Amino acid sequence: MENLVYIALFAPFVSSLFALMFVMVPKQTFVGIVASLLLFISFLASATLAYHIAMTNEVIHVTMMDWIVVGDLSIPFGFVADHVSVTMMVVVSLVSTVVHIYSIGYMDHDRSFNRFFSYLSAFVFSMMVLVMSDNFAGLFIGWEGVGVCSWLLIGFWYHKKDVTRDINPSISPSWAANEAFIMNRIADLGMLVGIFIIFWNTGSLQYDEVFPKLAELSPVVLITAAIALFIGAMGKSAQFPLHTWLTDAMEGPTPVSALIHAATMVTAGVFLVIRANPLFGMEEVAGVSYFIASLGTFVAFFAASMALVNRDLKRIIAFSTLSQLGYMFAAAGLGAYWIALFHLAAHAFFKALLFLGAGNVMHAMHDELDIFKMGALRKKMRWTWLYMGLASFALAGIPPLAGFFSKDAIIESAFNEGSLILWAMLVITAGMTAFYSFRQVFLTFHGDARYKEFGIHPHEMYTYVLIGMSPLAILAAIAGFGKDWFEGFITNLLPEYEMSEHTHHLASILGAIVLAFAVGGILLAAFKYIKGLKRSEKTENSFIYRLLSNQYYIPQLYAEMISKPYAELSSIFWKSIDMKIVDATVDAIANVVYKSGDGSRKMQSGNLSNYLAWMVFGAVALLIAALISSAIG
Amino acid sequence: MFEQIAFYFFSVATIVLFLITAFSKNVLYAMSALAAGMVMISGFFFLLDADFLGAVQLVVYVGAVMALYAFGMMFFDATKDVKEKNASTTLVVLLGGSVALLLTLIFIAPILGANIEASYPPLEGATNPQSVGLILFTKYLIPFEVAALMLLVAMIAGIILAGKKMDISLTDIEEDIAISEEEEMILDEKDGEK
Amino acid sequence: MDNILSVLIFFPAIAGLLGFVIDKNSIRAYGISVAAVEFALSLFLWATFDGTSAAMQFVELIPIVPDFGISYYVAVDGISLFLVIMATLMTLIGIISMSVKNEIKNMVITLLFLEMTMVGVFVSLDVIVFYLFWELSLVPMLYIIGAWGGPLRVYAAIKFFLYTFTGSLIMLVGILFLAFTYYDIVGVWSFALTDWYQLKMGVNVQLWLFAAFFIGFAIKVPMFPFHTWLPYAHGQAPTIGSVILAAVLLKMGTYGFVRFSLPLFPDASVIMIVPIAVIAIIMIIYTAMVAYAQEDIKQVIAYSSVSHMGIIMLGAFAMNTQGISGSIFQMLAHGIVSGAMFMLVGMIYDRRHTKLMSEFGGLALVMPRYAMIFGIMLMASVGLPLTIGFVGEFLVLIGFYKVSPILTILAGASIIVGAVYMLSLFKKTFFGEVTNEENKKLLDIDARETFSLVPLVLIVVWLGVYPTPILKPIDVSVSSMLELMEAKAVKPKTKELIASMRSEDKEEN
Amino acid sequence: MIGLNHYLIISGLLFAIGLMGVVRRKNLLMLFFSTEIMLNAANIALAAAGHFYNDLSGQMFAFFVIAIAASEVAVGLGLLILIYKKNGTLDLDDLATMKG
Amino acid sequence: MLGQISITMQELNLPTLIPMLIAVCGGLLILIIDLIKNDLHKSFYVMMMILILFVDFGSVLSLVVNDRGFFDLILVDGIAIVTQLLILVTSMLFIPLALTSKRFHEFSYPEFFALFLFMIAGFQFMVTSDNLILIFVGLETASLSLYTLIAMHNRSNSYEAAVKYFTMGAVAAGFFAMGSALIYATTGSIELYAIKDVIGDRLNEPGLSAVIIAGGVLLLISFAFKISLFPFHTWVPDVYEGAPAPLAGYMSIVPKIATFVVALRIFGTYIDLGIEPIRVIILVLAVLTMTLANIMALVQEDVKRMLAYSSIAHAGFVMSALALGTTKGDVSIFVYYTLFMFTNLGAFTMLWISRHKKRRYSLRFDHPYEKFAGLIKVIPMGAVVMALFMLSLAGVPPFSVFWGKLYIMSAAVDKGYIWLAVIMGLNSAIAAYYYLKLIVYMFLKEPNKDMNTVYYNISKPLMVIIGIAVIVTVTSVFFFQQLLSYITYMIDYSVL
Repeated sequence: MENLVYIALFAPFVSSLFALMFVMVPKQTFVGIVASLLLFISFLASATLAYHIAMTNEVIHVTMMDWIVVGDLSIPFGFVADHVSVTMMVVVSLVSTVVHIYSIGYMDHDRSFNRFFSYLSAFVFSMMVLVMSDNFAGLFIGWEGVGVCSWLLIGFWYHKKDVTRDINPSISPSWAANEAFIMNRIADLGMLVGIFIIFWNTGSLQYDEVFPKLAELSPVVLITAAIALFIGAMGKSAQFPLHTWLTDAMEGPTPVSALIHAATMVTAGVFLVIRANPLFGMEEVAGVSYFIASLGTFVAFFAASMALVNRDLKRIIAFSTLSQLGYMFAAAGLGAYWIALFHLAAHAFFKALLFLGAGNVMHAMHDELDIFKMGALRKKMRWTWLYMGLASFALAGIPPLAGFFSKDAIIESAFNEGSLILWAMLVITAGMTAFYSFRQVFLTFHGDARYKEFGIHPHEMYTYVLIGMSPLAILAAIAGFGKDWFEGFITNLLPEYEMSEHTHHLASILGAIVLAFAVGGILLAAFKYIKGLKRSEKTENSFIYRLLSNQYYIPQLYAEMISKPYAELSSIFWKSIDMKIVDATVDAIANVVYKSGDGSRKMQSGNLSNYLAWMVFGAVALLIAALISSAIG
Repeated sequence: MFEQIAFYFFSVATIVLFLITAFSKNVLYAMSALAAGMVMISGFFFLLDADFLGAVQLVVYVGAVMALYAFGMMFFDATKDVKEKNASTTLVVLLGGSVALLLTLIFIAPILGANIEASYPPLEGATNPQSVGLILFTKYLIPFEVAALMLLVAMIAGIILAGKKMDISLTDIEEDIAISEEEEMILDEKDGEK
Repeated sequence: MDNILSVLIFFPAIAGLLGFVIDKNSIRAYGISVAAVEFALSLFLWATFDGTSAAMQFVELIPIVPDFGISYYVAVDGISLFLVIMATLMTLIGIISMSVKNEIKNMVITLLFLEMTMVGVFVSLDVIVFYLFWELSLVPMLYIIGAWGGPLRVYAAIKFFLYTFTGSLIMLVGILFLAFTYYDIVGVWSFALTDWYQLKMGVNVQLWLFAAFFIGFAIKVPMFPFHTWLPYAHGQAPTIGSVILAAVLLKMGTYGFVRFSLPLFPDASVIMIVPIAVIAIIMIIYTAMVAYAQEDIKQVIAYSSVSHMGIIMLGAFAMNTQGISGSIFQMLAHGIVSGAMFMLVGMIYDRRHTKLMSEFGGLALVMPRYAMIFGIMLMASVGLPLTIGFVGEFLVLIGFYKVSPILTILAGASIIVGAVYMLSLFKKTFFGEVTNEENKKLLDIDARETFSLVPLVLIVVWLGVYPTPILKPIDVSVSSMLELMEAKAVKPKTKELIASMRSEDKEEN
Repeated sequence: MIGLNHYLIISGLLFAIGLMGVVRRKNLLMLFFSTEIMLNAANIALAAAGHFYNDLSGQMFAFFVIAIAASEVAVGLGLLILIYKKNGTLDLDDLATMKG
Repeated sequence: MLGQISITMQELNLPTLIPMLIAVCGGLLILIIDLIKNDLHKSFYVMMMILILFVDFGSVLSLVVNDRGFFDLILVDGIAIVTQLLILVTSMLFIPLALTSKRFHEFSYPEFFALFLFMIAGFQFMVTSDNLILIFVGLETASLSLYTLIAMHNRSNSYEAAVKYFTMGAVAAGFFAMGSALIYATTGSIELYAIKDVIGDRLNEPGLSAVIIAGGVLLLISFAFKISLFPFHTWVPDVYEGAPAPLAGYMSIVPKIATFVVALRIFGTYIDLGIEPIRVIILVLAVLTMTLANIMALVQEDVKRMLAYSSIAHAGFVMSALALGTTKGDVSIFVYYTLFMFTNLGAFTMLWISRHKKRRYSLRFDHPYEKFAGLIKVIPMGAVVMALFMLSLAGVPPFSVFWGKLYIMSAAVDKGYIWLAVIMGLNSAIAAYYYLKLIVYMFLKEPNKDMNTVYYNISKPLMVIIGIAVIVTVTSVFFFQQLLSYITYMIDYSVL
């Protein structure tokens, strides 16, 4: 079984290295195939492990070697396959495999095809490290690793030049990549601090050593640790106010968006909270957890609101991802860790599917992303329409698709915790989710074929790609039925979450309310858009619309309030302080010395008479000194 | 009483004469005043029972030194006033005056020690030149010889510096005039290197 | 080979002397051979080094001026060993990658002499001998910057020399005072560091001495606000000069702190933790911002050096094994990474004779291999886990967290601001379209350049993944140094503090 | 009664006059005169002190000072002549090619 | 009436006089040889001189430490021996510099060599006595010879130099005489050991401390002139510029060290007696000297002038050691000068080698910095050697001057004068700039291609001298111990 752990972990790594060997040569399709195969192997290993664990409840723990050993600090490369990590492993490896296969088709014409697979597999490896590590430092390795891969992949088309925000809200892939990396780094600092707190208070970073000791620690320590770790989670999972990078990350190739910015990496924050549930679940940190839930709810709503008016196919999905992450955090914050994890998995499937579908559309539309320029694609791209429709239904929470079960559970638990405001917001958000999902579907696939104006001839994706996507579709459709089994499986490790009697009674009513909102949203969308696009100047110029379509002006705010002042301050530091004060002081000292040399050489007039006068002057001075000193003492 | 009168006379005389030396525009006046001042100083020496020293002062200064100066003066036109852009009088008076003041202030102190035994008192009953002679050729024999050496140095210096050979400077003349064998060799070597 | 250290020190010097007779066309091969032998010798040193012992090893002690306590006293321990190896390695790589064409003979000979001084600094245990090599190292560097540098080279070279020279003269006064203090107490003159370690001094004396040593070391490091010579030196120096300067010479300063300031003046060091940390944080954040504002690639890296040196300083004053070991490891990491970075900048400069970012853009398209290696080094520079840059930074921060969480959080901003300037540099240089016609024809790195860079890449990854071989000896030596500090501290508070800097776990035991 | 102090003071005054001359004079020859005054001033002090201590050392010193003064004159005049031959003037203002 | 005076040779202790006698007789010998045969080449005289000095050296070595002779007028203590040895070695090393490939006026005179020997004798007298008269006479003998030697270079600059030096020297002599008179008037003695006792007794008499200090100050002025302390240093740059390089180099060592010995004897007494004002005055002068000389050296355009200022600064350095009044301080004076001598010898010899008859690079200067531009490309060895000397002067280890500097700073620190050591350090840093300036010119600038080689005046003897200077400068670390222990031993056996 230990070998399986290593296989699951290192197959993507091997894949990455393999692809790396061909990075300098033109496209080699077999690179993609080999990579996909290796990923599939990883999936098989993960699945076998999952099966094994499900069967035996045995946690597999391996320690490869020591990494950093200094003083009392000992960090090994240790990996653990337990219920939580194996769930993640399966999800990650599965989605990755699909995305790899998909990419063979999607990146078909890209000259950096091989490089893409190298990066993509490297990402999977990092993600595996992240989820499998048995300690916080190892988690951080993966954490940073996925960050870098995300940077590489967002900036994959680095050759695109910067444009203004009006033309492309993300400016350029390389800009978006840097933004993502730097924003993540801000959060990573929090994560690091969390690690430090844990180390200095428990003397270890191993999960199995840290968690038992938590009970001994003071509330202050626990709260700061929880806050610090959550800050880390906020960055990776793009929670407000560190959310802007996620939509900009859509500059990356669509498979990347599917894998990294929907299914896996962005859920790392949620994973962290789930992983550290012994900490977040403590009485002492209840406040933090409630804050997490509240923030999650807020982000769910906040992101959904921006998705309502967006015209960019991928950005809409990105906002929806953001929104769904909010749901997950809400669940995790409320203590419903397993529900959060369940939603995480379900979301991974349908959101990846949605993105891949969007990728198909892009591929068909020659990288056009404006849904206002699409329409009626259903006729050209039936399978894609089906997939995206399915995924959207799942997203909207329509039974019996996966999203229904998971989201409903979250909303239910919000009600269960008595947080009616959260509950209400989540319900409203569910409605909004349904609306924007179907707004997108209708505008893309129904109505009039607006793309014709632009001379685009859309075509369906390669068949093998469509087949490759099918596992996701299937899972998006049926995963919800595994909920009870999953609960049984996962609560071996995670705390159970029992709905109160009261909630249990109201469960069906609550579900109905949510469903009503969802269906309402779909109907509204259908009403407005199924016939075709009817643009209204008035609406589009309204304050709310502009506010939403400009993402509440937050990117601009960041640019104006942070980026620009930072650049200006840097410039001031350099030109005014470093050069004009610090360095100038040094030079001034040197100059004063030098100038005083110029000044004092005047006494060296060359005229003997002056020299003699100096001599006599010296004599006078010395005699005076002699007199004074003798007078003094 | 005589001593006092003599002291003050010599004092005033030397001060006046030396002031003339220091401030006169005419070389002749200055030198004459200097010579006269030297004579007056020998007066101090006689007053101080240093007969030998007084005599030496007269012989050396008024005789030798002044002769030398006069000799030197023959090079220059002594009849005309010397044109000097003298240093500003303020500076001169300030510096000189402060030295005078400071030294006077210092010299007011009771310098003469009461319990100091003379290391080399004059011999009982001997004249001053006798005592001086005795000590000069015993204790101060070495300085005396060194002084002789110094005078030799001065003589050589005078001869060389004033000599004709200094008129043409070998330092300034480029080579090629007279090259010794060794020098030639070195030059050849250098050429070889090129 | 008991006298391997002497061989290590003087082999390059003798080779340098012999180099005068070697033909100009063969001198490069000669330089590489000598540096390779030297590097092999240093590896041999490592191989025969007992990593489990904290004692000074390969000790050689020959009195030179017994009346004045000066002796030729060299030895290595875990703290210095790897700095020696890094010095020899970077010299080797530097010579291999060197692109200087004119007066190459002088350059190689100068480098060999420089290598002598670098090795000498790290292995000397006699303070005067240390000072000797310390000062002597300025001379070859002066020549390298001044003779092969950019337009302002003379200014930069002189600034570099005078600034560091001034600092070290103040330090010399401190050295002499410390020697006198030793003499006063013990009655014998000695400049042997191991003798000085035994000396207990009053807190005030310690503070003054600390200040004197501080000036010497701080200018070399260089610490804010003494850092302004560095951008000039780097900006003007030829690639090889920058590589050696950044990789090795700067480390002399931080090495000095660890080797001298900490164990000699434990109380003063403890008192100075906060001031030093504040300066270190200023270095980290302020210089990172200044780096962000730069227009010249090399200047960015130069300022980034200052920023990274801030991390090293912070670690050195963490007063626990994690921090100090991390600090030493970070010295190595920064040496490798910044050396590589400067080499990379040099390569592009060789091609385009400009280092302005505005001249570039889209280089990743024309020079993919170059971009890849640059990217790896960049990631190491910003402290990506599994690269060499992370281990040190992580240890430093975790170590210093024990001292002050708030300051650590501020210092931790380095991972943010570092990413900001590095990524912006990378974006401006490598991303985007190739706008400049001249860049379109640029050749990717050639075999020689690859050969000099790949070892560094391998080291970056190797030590990032498996730092234990190096961390272990460092850890052993640092622990024993901390014990020494605790033992000789005169203030009970200091003892307490040093003791408390160990993790809770150990205290319970 | 005339004491040692009187002599010393007169010696000091003469010394100061010598210094004034030294500072004031631009003509080299005249400047040499002033240096002679300084030496002579010292001689008075030496002779006087010797007298009051009844000690011959002072006189001896003065004797040697006279010898020194004489030698200086010889060398000084030699230099003077050289300068005059070269420059045709003895003014110090014209003797300032080296400066700075 | 006068009685018979009988003095035995035993009492006279003739051997104490022999070293000086050798020098004097050597000078006379040269004069006589010149009389007999007057067309002998300068190399003959140079070698004669070296031989004479060698014999002199041997006779000094055979002196018994702490011996007196000639009515206690001659004092052979440790410093006297050390200093004489130093003077002789320096002379032996400097005199071969006459053997240049080009002809210079002074070496055409056999009298040059005679005067040189007389000068050495003068200095020897000066350092081997504690009698103010002999000191004065010796000093003047040496000085008068030196003035002449400078003037004999025979060009207008050297006359100017000689006149400046001479005139100021004459004034300084006046100060010496006056100071001695004051001391004599206070103590009734002109022998330093007696003076010490009397001053010690009379120190507390009312009103007298001013006189005692003033006497010291007046003497200090004349020494300050000789040692070149601010503000009595003004002659130095001009004289060095006007004098030929060998003499300039010589002047920066021998007259100074001789004067230091006398100053040490006199002010050592003052400081021993606890007369703090003198110490403070010396310290202030020393600090001003090194600082001002250093900053003035910064702006020089001529290397020789720069070296002149540098030697002033070095003198200031050493003077501050004198003010410490500790054995270590005294030792450091001699250690410093010994080590400084070799480096300075090398530096001035390099200048001498590059001396042209006509100024080629500048209207005014013989050795402007431009002359050395790009020397590394023209004459690599020459540049390296010169750089070595510059680094040594700047106090870069392990070259010779560093050890001297180290020891002086250590002496200051030991005495508790940390601030002094710091000032010394800062001054060294300032000084480094102008030494570096030459290195910068030699190594970092492009050569003047159209100009002739700067190796104009080279000859084998000069190369030998350079070689010696280089070897000693570089290997000083190996004999520092011997030097230190020897000088310490000698100082311990000194009457101070």
